[in-house]
Amino acid sequence: MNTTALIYLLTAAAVFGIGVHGLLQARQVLRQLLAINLMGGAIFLLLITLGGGAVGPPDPVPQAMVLTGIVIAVSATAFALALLLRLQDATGTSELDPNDGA
Amino acid sequence: MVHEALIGLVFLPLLGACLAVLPGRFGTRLAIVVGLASLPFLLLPVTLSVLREGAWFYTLGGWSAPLGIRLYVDPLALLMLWMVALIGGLAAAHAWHDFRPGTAAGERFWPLWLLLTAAMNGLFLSADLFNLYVCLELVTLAAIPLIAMAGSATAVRAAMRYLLLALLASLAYLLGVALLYNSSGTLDLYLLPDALATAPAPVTAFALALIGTGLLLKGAVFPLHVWLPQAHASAPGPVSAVLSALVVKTAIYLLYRVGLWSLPAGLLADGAMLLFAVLGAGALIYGGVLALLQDRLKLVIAYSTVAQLGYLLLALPLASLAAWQALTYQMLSHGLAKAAMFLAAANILHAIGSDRLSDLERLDQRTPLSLFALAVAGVSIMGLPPSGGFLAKWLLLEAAWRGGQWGLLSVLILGSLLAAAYVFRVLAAALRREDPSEAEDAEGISAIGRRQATYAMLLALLALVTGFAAAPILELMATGIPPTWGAA
Amino acid sequence: MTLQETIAAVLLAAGCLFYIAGTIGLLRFPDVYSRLHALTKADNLGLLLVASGLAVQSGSLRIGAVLLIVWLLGLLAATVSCHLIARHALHATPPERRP
Amino acid sequence: MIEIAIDLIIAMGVVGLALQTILGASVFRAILMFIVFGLLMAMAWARLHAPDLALAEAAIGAGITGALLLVTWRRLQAMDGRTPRVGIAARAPWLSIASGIFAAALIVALGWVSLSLPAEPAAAGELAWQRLPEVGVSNPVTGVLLAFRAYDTLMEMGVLLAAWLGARAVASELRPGALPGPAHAEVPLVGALLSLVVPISLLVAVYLLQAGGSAPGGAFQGGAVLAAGGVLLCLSGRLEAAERSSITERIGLVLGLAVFSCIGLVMLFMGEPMLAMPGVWAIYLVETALLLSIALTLVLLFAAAPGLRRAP
Repeated sequence: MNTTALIYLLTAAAVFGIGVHGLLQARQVLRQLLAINLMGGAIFLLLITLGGGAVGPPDPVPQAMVLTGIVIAVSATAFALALLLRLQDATGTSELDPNDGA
Repeated sequence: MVHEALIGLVFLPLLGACLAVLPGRFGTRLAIVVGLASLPFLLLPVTLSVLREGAWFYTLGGWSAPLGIRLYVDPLALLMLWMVALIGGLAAAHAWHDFRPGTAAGERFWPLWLLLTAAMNGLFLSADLFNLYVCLELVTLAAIPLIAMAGSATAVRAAMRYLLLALLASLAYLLGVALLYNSSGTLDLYLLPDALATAPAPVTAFALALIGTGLLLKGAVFPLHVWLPQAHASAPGPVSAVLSALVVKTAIYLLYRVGLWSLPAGLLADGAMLLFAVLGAGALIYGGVLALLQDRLKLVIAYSTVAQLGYLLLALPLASLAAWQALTYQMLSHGLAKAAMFLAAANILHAIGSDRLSDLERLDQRTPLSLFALAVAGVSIMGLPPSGGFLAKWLLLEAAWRGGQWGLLSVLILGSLLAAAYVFRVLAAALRREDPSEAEDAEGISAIGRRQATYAMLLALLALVTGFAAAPILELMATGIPPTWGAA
Repeated sequence: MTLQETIAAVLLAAGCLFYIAGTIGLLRFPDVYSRLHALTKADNLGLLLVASGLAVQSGSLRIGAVLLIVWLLGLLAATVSCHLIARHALHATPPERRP
Repeated sequence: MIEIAIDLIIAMGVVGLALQTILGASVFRAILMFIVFGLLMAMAWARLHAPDLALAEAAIGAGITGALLLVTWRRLQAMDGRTPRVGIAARAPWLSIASGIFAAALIVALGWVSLSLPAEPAAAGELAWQRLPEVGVSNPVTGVLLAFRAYDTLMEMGVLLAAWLGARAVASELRPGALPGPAHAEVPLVGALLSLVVPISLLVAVYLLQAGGSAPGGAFQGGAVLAAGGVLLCLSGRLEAAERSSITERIGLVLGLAVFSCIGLVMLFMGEPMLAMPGVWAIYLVETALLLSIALTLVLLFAAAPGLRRAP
């Protein structure tokens, strides 16, 4: 395995784990959304590195998948932020109480 | 002609959504006709072709797999598509009155509804793992605003929780797909088994575990169901109906596709099926007990969904023809019955202003039609003859009996008893008479109330009729048995 | 190493030096205004040096022109954002505490 | 050697910024860290020979997402009247520890699994290179997006449309006056900047679109750059929220999806497979429609409004 690929694969794994941790323990929805976006970024990095980006022009199929993924991520984030504003407006807080509704 | 019909199943609702975004009442009405009313007519030729020639692929853009994306239509996909067309259609008819085209609410509602329909149809047809990810996201992003449109603080909170968990689930799925793509070199579901035969086993196992976890979370399978009850209970009536009858099933459907079509048979598959069965048993009992403890009608129905989804996983280790027929029939009959119950509950909520069980007394006088729909659908949920639910559960029992699975048999019986308990509890509450005076029919007064009650009634009757007219459906399903089970 | 490469290397190194100076200023200076002062002045010059270093290295007039545009746009953005940050900082402090 | 050093610096930066994003003392700080994370990711894409992604990440991942996050944070603050709670409010100490252990285990498993895979193009990717000449563009990413996997791109436009529809549906339920209006004082320099930057963003968008066939670029990157120009116009108060979307805006929102589907359907009824592209001109036509829809949708999402109008 090429060193560049090794570096970025480990980076992707680390960022994914950091995102999972952030998502599980954050209370504010904005922070949870940041964590979800971090996880998405990590998956994209993994896809491109595994696609051979470290040695030459990477596999174009994962590149297209990542481009699609980036647009989906921004769409989901934008809708989540609109819903968050509504949450703040309806409940007076931008957090989700872990104990209600479950 | 049949290719055009297949494409239309996805693209007519999609174009309908575009049309509904444009201003004016006329555009929305046309969009509903083009995007929703057309679906049964498109499905007819497709169904006939599958009956005649069996399952087939359609290659989009002429770029054959593994480079391009294929659509695949087989009996299981057909069943789901018919459910979208019928249940979605009747729920849309119900929604027509609450979200009239031309009103501000209608203008917001219909484009999302049409996109949701297109996304579900796309998902049931797609044969490509990444395309399925895009479809899953479209389903999520179209469904969640519809929940939040109920407007209450509870609904907004439930929508937010659902959204965060659904995004997490999609990411788990996507990570699994990323690993699978690299280890197998293809994204096509049906090329995967061969491609995976040479792939390193730990990678395959890890990737499939990620995909499975994501789908179990999206499918609200116990113990990952926490988001479902509030989300389904607080949404507007027709939205609750499609969420419970169709949207959660998208994840279960994908679980079948990945687990039964793409997974190479072997130790991994056996272990996964056993795990699914355990989770299904947990769902059946936990959901049943919690449904029994709720004091709001819509929450009872929502927890009943958690329980009934358990059946869809419970029989997976049996891997027999009877089990397959039972699973698919449960998919159909639960969809019909649950949609009927949610529509009836919405009518009751609308007519008497509350869905607390303590407020439900004398419903036989106040909302007779909706109560009748609720009761008939309840018969199917409990699994009493002569309903579709009975047939599904009977087939399951028979399969478990033949397979000598006594544990499974007892769980099935316990699940049915719990279902009977919570349905009877609702009916008992609805038939109470604390005040001897006559109450007036709150539902029959308005034409809209009558019509909305009819849609619930129609769905409930369909759930009942599927108990009689089962033979052709079961035969069709038998031809679509997953390849890993066909050998068994 | 040819003359062209040497000039490019010197320019790039000098540019990096300016960037480092600007960053140290950002980290070490006490208030918003002096930080902005360090950042914009040093970084704009740093960007110019790096851009000209790259232009010399490429030896192509077209790339040089593109790099010039990059520098001009960077300059424009830095000017306006610096102005806005300073303005915001000024409005955020009460009049008696303004420098 | 020096390349490895650069990779290491980028990787450490990416991981450090990700940590800062989830641990940042305030939400505002966390958002800033995330934006810088996006910029550094763009550098990682450049190092990984994926310039298309570097452009998209900088413009969409860091730029538009960052702007959306910041403006929402500001709106939340204004609605709330107090700053969001400072510090990471853990739910329970044991949960935090458990999630840390879980995340660490996940990192190890994911790292181990991904290292056992070959880091080279897969079978589908090889095919994409081989059959690229049949499409008529030379940028393979554009080929995959607009030909081989055009269906994904089309569905993705549905996702973007759903996001806007969803945002509109929930935003219209807000109490009247809940969203604070913009508070900009007229700054002379900003006008000068806008008169330069907005035309440039249009120019760059058109350039990226036409370059996308043979070089890095395309509808998504171009759309995001154009959207950035629109965001600036909103921020400076040149454009303000309207209560309803105009017919032009509605057409613009669905243009990408509609043109793409219609070309596909026309081909279907001419006896070709669905979504077969009749030529390179069709790819550019579709891309132009996509670019306009993407830019408009992103600007409207930023403004959190059904429509926009010119400020008086």
